[in-house]
Amino acid sequence: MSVFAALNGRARWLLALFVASLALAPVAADRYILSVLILIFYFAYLGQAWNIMMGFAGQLSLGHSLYVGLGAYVAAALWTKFGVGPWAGMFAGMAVAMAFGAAIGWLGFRFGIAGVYFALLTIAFAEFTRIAFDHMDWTGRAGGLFLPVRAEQAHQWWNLRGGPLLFYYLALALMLGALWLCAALRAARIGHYWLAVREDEAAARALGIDVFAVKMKAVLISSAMASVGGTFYAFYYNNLFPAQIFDMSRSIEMILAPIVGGLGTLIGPILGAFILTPLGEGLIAATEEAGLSAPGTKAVFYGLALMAIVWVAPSGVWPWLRRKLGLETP
Amino acid sequence: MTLKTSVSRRAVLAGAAAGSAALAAPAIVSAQAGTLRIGVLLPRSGLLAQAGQSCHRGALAAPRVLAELGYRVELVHVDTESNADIARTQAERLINDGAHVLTGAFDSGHTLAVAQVCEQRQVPFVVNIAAAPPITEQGLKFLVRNFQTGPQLVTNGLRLINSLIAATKIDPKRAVFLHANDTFGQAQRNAMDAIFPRTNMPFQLVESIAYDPRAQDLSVEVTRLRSLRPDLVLVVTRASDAIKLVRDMVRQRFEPMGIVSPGSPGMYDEEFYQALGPLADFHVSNLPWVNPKSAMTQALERSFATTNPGNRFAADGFNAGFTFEALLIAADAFKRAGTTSGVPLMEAIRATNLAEHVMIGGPIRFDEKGQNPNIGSACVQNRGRTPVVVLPEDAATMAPVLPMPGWQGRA
Amino acid sequence: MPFDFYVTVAVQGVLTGLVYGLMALGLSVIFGVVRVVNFAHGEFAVVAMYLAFLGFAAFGLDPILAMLPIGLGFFGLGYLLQRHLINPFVGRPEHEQFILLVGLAIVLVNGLLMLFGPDTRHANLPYGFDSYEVANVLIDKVRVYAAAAALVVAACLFAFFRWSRTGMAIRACADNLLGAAIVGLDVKHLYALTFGLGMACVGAAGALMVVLADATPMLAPAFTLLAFTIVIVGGMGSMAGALVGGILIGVSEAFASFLVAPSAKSMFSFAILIAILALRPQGLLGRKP
Amino acid sequence: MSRFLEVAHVTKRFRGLTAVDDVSFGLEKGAIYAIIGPNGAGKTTLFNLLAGVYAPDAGHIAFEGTPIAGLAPEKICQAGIARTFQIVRPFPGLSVLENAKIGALLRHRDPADAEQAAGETLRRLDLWDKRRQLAASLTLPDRKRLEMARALATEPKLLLLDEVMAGLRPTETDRIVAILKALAAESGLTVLLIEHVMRAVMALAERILVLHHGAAIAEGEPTAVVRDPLVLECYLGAEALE
Repeated sequence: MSVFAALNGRARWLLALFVASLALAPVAADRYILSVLILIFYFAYLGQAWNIMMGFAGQLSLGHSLYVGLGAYVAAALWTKFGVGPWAGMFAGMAVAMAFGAAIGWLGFRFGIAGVYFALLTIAFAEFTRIAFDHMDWTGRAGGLFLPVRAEQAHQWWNLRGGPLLFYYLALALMLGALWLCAALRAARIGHYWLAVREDEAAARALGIDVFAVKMKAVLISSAMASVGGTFYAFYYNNLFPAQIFDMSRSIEMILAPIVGGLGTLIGPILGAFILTPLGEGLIAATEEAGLSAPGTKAVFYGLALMAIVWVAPSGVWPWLRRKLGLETP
Repeated sequence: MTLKTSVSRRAVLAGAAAGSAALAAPAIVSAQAGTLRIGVLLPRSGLLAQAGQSCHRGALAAPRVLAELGYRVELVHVDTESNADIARTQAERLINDGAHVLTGAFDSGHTLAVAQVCEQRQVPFVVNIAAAPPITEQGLKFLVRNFQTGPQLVTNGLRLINSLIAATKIDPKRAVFLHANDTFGQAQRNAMDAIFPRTNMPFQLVESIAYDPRAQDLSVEVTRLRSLRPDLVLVVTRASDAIKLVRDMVRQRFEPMGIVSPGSPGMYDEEFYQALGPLADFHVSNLPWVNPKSAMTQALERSFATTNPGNRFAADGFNAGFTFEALLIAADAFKRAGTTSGVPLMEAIRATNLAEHVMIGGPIRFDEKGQNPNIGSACVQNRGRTPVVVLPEDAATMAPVLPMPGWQGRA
Repeated sequence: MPFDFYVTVAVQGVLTGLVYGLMALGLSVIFGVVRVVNFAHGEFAVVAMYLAFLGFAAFGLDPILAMLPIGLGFFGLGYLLQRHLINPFVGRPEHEQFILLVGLAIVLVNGLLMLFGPDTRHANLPYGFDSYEVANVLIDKVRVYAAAAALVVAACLFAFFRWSRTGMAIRACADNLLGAAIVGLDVKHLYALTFGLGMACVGAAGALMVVLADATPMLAPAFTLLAFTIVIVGGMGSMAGALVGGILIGVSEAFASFLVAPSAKSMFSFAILIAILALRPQGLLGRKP
Repeated sequence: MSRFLEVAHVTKRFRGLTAVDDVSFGLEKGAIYAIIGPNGAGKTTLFNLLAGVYAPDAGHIAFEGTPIAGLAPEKICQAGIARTFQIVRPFPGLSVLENAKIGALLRHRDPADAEQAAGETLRRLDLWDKRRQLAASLTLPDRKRLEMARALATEPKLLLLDEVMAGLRPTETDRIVAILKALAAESGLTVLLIEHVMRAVMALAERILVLHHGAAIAEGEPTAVVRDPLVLECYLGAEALE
């Protein structure tokens, strides 16, 4: 685990405790908590993928649902149409997502589109693709693509057919794998170059950094990671609809966690997911208990909480917490 | 809510780390003896809120009617926020909190998300509304659907168009099929493409047009429709699109013989009547409907009036009726099974045979796939800003009128 | 296909596009000066729609007239919002503004849902179903009124920025913030004024939208996206650009749905957006950044 | 005749204004060379032409015998020419060490090696003690030194310095002069600087080029150039000779 060499002793202990308790959680936690944890891991994973582009390389993507949707649809279609297993499907989905990422990156970075303009470019691609899938006969058009659930496949874990424990550990592995990958990338040459580009492109170029190539690497890695999340989603839910999976609201949902947790940090996406998903679930229970049954009440509180968080800790909760816990490297 | 479950929620709030999760051991709380606890999952906020709240009003009216019939149920209402993730986690939570049966979930995607949870936890799931055929094609053992599939809706809808033509003696030559390009609309389109050529209808289907359900404006769509000069316009809309369509037809002075929905929401919803006033009249929806002549429907209508004083039962009939029936099926099975335990309760649900119920059609029964094949469809025409059953004759309270009167002298 | 159908479609596209353009104008003004991207833009438009609906339901006030009080009220709201909520986020990274405004958007949409329910609300105007007939071409009365009103509002705003002292001061801020501060302009006040003006545009556009569309909370995200598309196509910060962008999007969607497939019409808008970003990222009438 | 850096008849125009007008000069390896001139004389434009920010409208630039005119900035840096910016642009959100490390990664692909090399550069520029600070928190003199450190970390053969002494106190200027002299002596680094601070120019430069309205009006050894009547008239004025 050389990539975590930078952590001080206390941080290493906390990380080990965190991983161990999550690994053992299914022993104690009930099914509801497991299902919430699966969602947390999923959003932490996607947040990590998005964080590479925005947190590291400084490229604001508001269309990441595109890559998730492509990873989901490609793997699901290969499985339902040709019986190709999800592991192979995952790589196919990755390839397609990376091709789209490359197209967006090439257009955006070649023509120097940045900031909000780049964000709009990513939205335009995601929406364009959503409507295209709404019209694609091969994947059931807007009517949706349904993955067959057969009893005889119920325990084919290698085909991602199985119960909640399978998906729990899969999601946990995704989240921890993404953490490891991002830590490794961050420590590598490319990680430093991403930060340089994020901070100041002209200065980065003056230091011999090929900004275009560096940004392309970010979008390629990020889109590939997001597409893997999509494959997971497809086999977890077993049905896909363009209007849901490619929707802009999904893109927004997945970037809240890394921003709230701490943009550009390794722990931020995880912490953000551990704050926001339980916040949503907790607010459902809390408004119910308080007798506030009017639909929308929960969401109003959720929105207010988002505003409060960014008001109090604009650069994210993790940088603040890290200081409080004394995990700052001296 | 019991103490135990509130602990489990706080545990989630606290971050759901394993240590605290230990406190939240499965909290299956037995309900009061002799009461069936049913979790009702509906999209009451988000994109599907209009339909979800309409269904919810039916669920609110249900307990009194069920109590009168001697059933003892306790309902737990949960909003899925039109989000499959929330539908799934909340299904888990409801079961943790002691729900014996789940109903819902209006949307096909949400329904399948909940169905997986129910299948794994062996808790019966009675679908109120969801039309995607795969729901009952997956071999799910803990799911039944008391709703028509897309192909059934279209088959019945087209058959009723034939009856409608015979009853009103109109002679349409050309028809255009216009549908929202969303999950439901696409399912209807698939069914239409497959079924229409085999039905030998007396008119020609000139074109099928899909429109964008997110579009703010449908005036050009109506212009295109007008250019095709259809006698009949067959529409599959969502609640608010139907208003835009009719409004633009009026503005563009386009008057077909009739506007008929072969099974979709839109033209019987309260907002349609509110927005269009007299122009809302004479449109026809062919779809499952509450049987106005059934005693149970009348009881439900009375209860609905007290629980939802601000709403008309007539406009909510479809959504409220099916939501009520899902609860009825669960309550009845519980009465017969005498237990809240999932496996025997599910057996009882599959053995359902209810002759008395609220929707038009034969007795509620389920085939081996868990699908009720006996749901009838009615021809419902808007008259005096109220949906009125005009066909089949045994359920009709008025006779159908087509071609519809011109827009002009209405307002 | 008879020729008059094409004319009808084109006119519908232009008229609808003008109202969209007015909505986008608000976004453009705010971004052009304050450099804050208002991600809650569509939500504010929908709030204005509900206000116009209430005005009509309670007092029979025509939404086209209600545009004035609502625009004024939104100006005040915008001023206060900028001063007290958004100002601390000016100059901060975009993602922080984004979270703040996304949170606000969630609160607004769901607040409307709680207050008004999910059913669509309409102002049933006495002339709501009328249309003009000119040489076989049918044009809705409401669309003509709304488009004309949108043009008037845009013209007023244009005149304000062109000729009033305050308007010129705001433009000075946009061109050179440091310079403006040095010559003693109260930048905070001017920013708040600008935000208020942008919001007034949204308020007016929302009120006009009521005569064209039905109010429901769920419209908001689509409005936000539409406004963004138009602003980028027309040119961020360019007032004429917003109107031109609106018309371009309106007309292209109209012809796409008439000639190609109605369900795919917004694909053409996004295709235009992508093409503009690649070929002319500053937008049709925008200045090079 | 292939010199280390050869600039021949370079011209650059902006919208009719000729910022650099037919300028030629050459550099020998290991030399310290200065470009001076009043504000608006085209010094920074000439610099940006060398650094690849602009391509010249006419003329040639060759570095070690290879033409480099019109190459992208990163290619020029990779070829061995590093630069600083007149208005310093360190990476504000990163630490001093990370700033230098990013420069060092150009020649040391392994991050550990790069960190070591960056550390050495920082020591050389008296920034080692501040290596953990965020660049944004540095004082202006420190930021100017960081700018140099980052450029030096790319291990250039030619270093372009754009007014690094401006705004510094005389003692700080002297310190930088000493560092540059040591570097040139030890590693054979070639330096081209734009500078207003004549004290530094006179102490460092072996040759001086004087620009005025984009054109070269004098070139030669410092002592000769500052006595050139044209230079005196155009730029230096009386006070520079004190």
